[in-house]
Amino acid sequence: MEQAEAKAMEVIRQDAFDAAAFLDELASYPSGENIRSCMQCGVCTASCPLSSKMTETPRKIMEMIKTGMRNEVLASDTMWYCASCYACTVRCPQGISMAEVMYALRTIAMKTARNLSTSFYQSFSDTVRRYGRMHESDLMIRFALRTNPLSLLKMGPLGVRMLMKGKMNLMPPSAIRGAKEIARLYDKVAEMEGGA
Amino acid sequence: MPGPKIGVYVCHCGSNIADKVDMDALRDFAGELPDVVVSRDYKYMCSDPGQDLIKADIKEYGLERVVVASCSPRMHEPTFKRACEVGGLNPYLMEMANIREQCSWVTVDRGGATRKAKALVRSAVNKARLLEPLEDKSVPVDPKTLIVGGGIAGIEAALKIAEAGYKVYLVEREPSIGGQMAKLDKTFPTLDCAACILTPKMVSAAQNPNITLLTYAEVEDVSGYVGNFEVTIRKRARGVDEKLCNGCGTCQEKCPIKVPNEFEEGMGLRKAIYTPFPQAVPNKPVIDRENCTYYKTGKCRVCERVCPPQAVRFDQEDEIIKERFGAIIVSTGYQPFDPSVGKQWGFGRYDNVITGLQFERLSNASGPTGGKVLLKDGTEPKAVAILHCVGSRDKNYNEYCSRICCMTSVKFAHLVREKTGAKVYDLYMDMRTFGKQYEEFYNRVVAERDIYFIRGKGAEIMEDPVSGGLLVRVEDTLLGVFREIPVDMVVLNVAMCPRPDAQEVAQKFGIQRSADGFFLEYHLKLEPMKTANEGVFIAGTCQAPKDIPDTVGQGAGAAAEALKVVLLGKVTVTPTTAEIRETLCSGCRMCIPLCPYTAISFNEAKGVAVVNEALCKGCGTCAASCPSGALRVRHFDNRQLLSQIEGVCAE
Amino acid sequence: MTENVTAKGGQGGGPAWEPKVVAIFCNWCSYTGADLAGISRLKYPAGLRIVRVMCSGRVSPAFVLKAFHEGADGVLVGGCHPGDCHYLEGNYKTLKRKLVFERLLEQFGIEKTRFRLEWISGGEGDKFARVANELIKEIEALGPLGSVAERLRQADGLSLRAEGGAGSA
Amino acid sequence: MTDARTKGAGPKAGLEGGTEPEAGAALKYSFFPGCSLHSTAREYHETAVKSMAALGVELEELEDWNCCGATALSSADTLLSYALPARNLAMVAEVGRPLAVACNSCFVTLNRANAVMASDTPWRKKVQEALAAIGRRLTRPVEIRHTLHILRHEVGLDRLREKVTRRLEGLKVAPYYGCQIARPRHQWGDPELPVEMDEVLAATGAEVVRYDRKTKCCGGALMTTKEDIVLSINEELLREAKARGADIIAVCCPMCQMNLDAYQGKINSRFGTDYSIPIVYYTQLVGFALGLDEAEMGFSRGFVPATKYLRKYA
Repeated sequence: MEQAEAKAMEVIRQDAFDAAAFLDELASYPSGENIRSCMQCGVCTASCPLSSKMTETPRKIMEMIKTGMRNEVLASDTMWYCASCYACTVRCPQGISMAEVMYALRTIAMKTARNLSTSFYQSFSDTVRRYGRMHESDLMIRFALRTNPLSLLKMGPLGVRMLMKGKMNLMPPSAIRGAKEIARLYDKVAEMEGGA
Repeated sequence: MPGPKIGVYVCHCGSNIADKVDMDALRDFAGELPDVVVSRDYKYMCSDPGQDLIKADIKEYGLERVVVASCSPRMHEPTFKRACEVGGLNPYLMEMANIREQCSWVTVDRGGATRKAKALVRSAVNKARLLEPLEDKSVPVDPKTLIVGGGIAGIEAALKIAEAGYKVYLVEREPSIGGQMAKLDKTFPTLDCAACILTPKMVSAAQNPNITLLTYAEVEDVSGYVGNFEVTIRKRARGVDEKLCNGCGTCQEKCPIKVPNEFEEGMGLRKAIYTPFPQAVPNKPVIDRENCTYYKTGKCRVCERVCPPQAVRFDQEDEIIKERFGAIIVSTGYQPFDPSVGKQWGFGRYDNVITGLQFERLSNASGPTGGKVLLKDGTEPKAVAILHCVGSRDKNYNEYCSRICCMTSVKFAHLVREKTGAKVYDLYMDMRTFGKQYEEFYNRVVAERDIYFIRGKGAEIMEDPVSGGLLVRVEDTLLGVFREIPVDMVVLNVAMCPRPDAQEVAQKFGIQRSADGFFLEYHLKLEPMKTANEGVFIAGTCQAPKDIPDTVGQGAGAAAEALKVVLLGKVTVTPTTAEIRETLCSGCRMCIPLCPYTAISFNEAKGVAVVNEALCKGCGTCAASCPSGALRVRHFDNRQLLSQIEGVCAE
Repeated sequence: MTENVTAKGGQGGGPAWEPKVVAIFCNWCSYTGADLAGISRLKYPAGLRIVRVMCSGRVSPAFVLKAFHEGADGVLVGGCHPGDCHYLEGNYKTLKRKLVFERLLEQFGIEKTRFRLEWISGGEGDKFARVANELIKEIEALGPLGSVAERLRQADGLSLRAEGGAGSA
Repeated sequence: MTDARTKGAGPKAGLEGGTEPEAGAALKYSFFPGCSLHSTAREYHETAVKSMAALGVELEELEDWNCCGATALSSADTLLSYALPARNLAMVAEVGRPLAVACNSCFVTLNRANAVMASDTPWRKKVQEALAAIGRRLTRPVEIRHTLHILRHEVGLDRLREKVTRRLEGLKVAPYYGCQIARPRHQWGDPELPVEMDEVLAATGAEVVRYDRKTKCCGGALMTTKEDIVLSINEELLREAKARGADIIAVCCPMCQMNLDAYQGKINSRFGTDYSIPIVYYTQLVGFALGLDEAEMGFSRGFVPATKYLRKYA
């Protein structure tokens, strides 16, 4: 009974506000500098084709950022729903690039989180590192191995049809000539980020 | 050779300066400068005790120069000049150092601000040392005032000046005075109809013998200065003899041509010969030559035939009026934001997405639907969405708040409920009901049935392709819920914007524009009607978005400003003009074509240039190019300015 | 991964050398714009100091040379926008003179970028602050004027002395 | 009536490889097809190159290009998401011709990196440092054009109309742009309701139906991770096209084509609908209208074949 009450309304004490650190962290990403100017109009939410599925709307995420709720923000599913369609960005009356903020949140979350989306993006990145280009079959296999290998079977029928339409190559792809360059680029970036 | 005795007065301006600049150090620094015999600091130099310090020191120390280090001279130069004069010192022997606007307010660190303040004080002391006494001159003023723009601001200003017994020319571009207010239906917060309160003022303006009403007219050119502006006005040909026309309206009835009526925001029709609305002042029609059949084909002339007093004049020509005015009031109003630039609102694409002004016309009893709020197909709406902040509070369009939209929206919500059975969805970001009785009005409307206030900015309006209805998308931000609201009418409360020709008008009248494009006042808070051009005042929405009460207030205020000029009967002319030191003049004549006022001529007998000081305005362009240094601008001469440059550079 | 973004305005210690810029502004537009920057509490380095003239047309080459002569690292002349001049066309005269200024500076080996002419209206406080910060940043990159000033001092062919200017100095 | 904000976007001055072609002269671009055009969207690749060639525009494939990184890299690693496309841009700068891109996703990603090269953020220097490690150099942004914009603005409608031999009279097409050709703001095109494809298709004689959802997102790669909602937003796209009476939907992005076409069956079974709307690239229609071989236009490649609507014009 007491517990239920405590859950119903969580009082956030004023001294729990520590937004500056999180805002500074985001400010180190592109377009993360002007988050403070968000005026909570909700245009981002109402312009978003996927916001109806999010547990927190994009606008609410902005308010959570502004009040320093880092853990809650990174645990939310909002950013994984962003399709990068930039509808929010071109309409934001304060000129905030919400799409870039979502990228920043994903990038921060990628370091610790593990879900369907992080697996997909990591698989994509790995494929590009290996071949210099993206190959659907390689990507899908990597993705399935990271998540649920059985899902490959589910994808089967579509894959077969894609093959028949000449829209997919089954053969292991050959890497681009500059594949070594790409790998070195990955290493260099990792080095620059690790060294910072 | 000892220099003149100088007193330096350093102002704290409360904490405005003292917080950033070390007052003790600055005072002591000033005291060490050559020729400075006394230096003091004080909390508020502009206060009476502050000024008294200066006056007392002039006597006690026999001060010959005064330097005040405080705010911008644009703020208090007159104050301290007067203090010196009262204290017995020629006011032109006072110099200011701007250590607030250009030092304490713009510098991050105290050390830098103090260093800069010292440099500015040294610079001012350097100049003060070289100043000379000058005497103001005055010239007579033409007692007429020109008012440009016949909306409620211009009408109000014209009436106030005329009622004080002074002559006014009221120039209006449209065929009738009345401006945007004439289009409105009910006005917040009292809901009295706009026409009921505006028409009497329009009629008074037309009937007052002190007011010369020039409608369908535009100012073409302005020259001269405060007290004596030379103005050229083009009164466009109406095609109707105003003296003969009795306003019977027969011509409009019989004219066969129909075109969209601008006054009805494109929703109704008018004829090619027309008055824009029934209460127009003057109630005399104009012929729209672009659409009139006679001007296109040379045939028709129906209006001419049916006119009982035979007032139609197809061959009438534009009339050019040249007049002299002592003061000018610019009250040219605003332009509603065009929402078709943002495709997300669907304006221009969906029939029943309309602007606030279009709603006013629908709701107005003399409008195209006779006061009924109807959809394009003539049926009554069942649900209406009202959007705030369309084109305002949005950095993609205009960053500023347009001030009137919250109240207008609340009013619309009420009018929709009064006139239809429709549900109303009012989508707001913040409800700004700042004026007298505004919050009370809002509270009354909030209590009405079936009006839903939703906190969120309307993001887009889509058509349901299957039902054809409109969908408004908004986040109900208080709940964190994405709403898609089906409606059949959307009212966009669009921003008030500067008029598209604001730049041209600003240049014509020598006024400036602020970053938002509106005309720039001399001081945002304290001189809202004055401009940088003395004798030219601004009033109403050409200065910034505002509601009717504030617009009327500014109209009256601008009238007071103009009366101040014409009542005095004379204006002080600055003595800081150029002079020629004949012994130095080589007679090269380089200065003569440089003068924009043709104030310099050549004395053939003496072989030297001559300055006509009545024409000279003291810009100094001539002095800057005089190779022999013969041309000298009083109060801004080479030695004074060079010594100032020395002052700001030294450490 | 955190970015070290240097704070604008150079808080704290600051560089040992602070560029000095003499700004000569017309009373009606640029000076008012500079006041507006203050009213809006915009920030720019303290090395920029403004001298007021009635019109940018008043600015003669001697003023610009004088500023460099006195140790300025840069000069900024501000006037009304074309068409907005309080004195009808003074700023056009300034614009014409710009070439003269530049050629003159060239003769003394002073980089062109140390001199700037800007149109700043009374409503453009933000523009003024931007220009001020930009110019100072550029001059910081160029470094102190130094030896050129020395050369200018020696080339005292032009009468740059303000007689009785700084008294004993 | 154009939006003031879009004016002057994408500064021309100072761009590398930015030579303004003379009207009527042959146009030549470096071409970045992107990974999709080599697999799922082969018909887009082929028809883009062929139809542009027929209009005097040569698209020369950038040698040894690499994946632009798409949204995946932007989500995984910021610096890499700039550095990967920047390698391509550096190679474009070496060739010295402006870059043509057909895929919306590549278009936005390459532009995003390009914008960094035009900015004075710390990212620019970092990208340059990363490129230096692989012996590449990029100092300034390069000029990037979407093939649709090249067709509309550089080839022009007059030239297109002139060259059309099969007028697609009576073919009702819904023009679907997707999101990333329009947003964020690029040099051309309204971010909400662009008209370039409408105009191009109208020039082929087709009847372009009104399509208000023309820049609504198809969900892109989220089909892999968020299938439920992505299916439903694609259903909405099909619903409007059908309501407006469109025979087919024309697209300019491989992701849009894939989601609307390959998943149309799944949408039908999920929502109980019976959509059968072919999804074709605008270049297929343009090439066909220009008289190119029908077989080469790949109308049968879609899961919902377009052949039956086009056979009659052959």
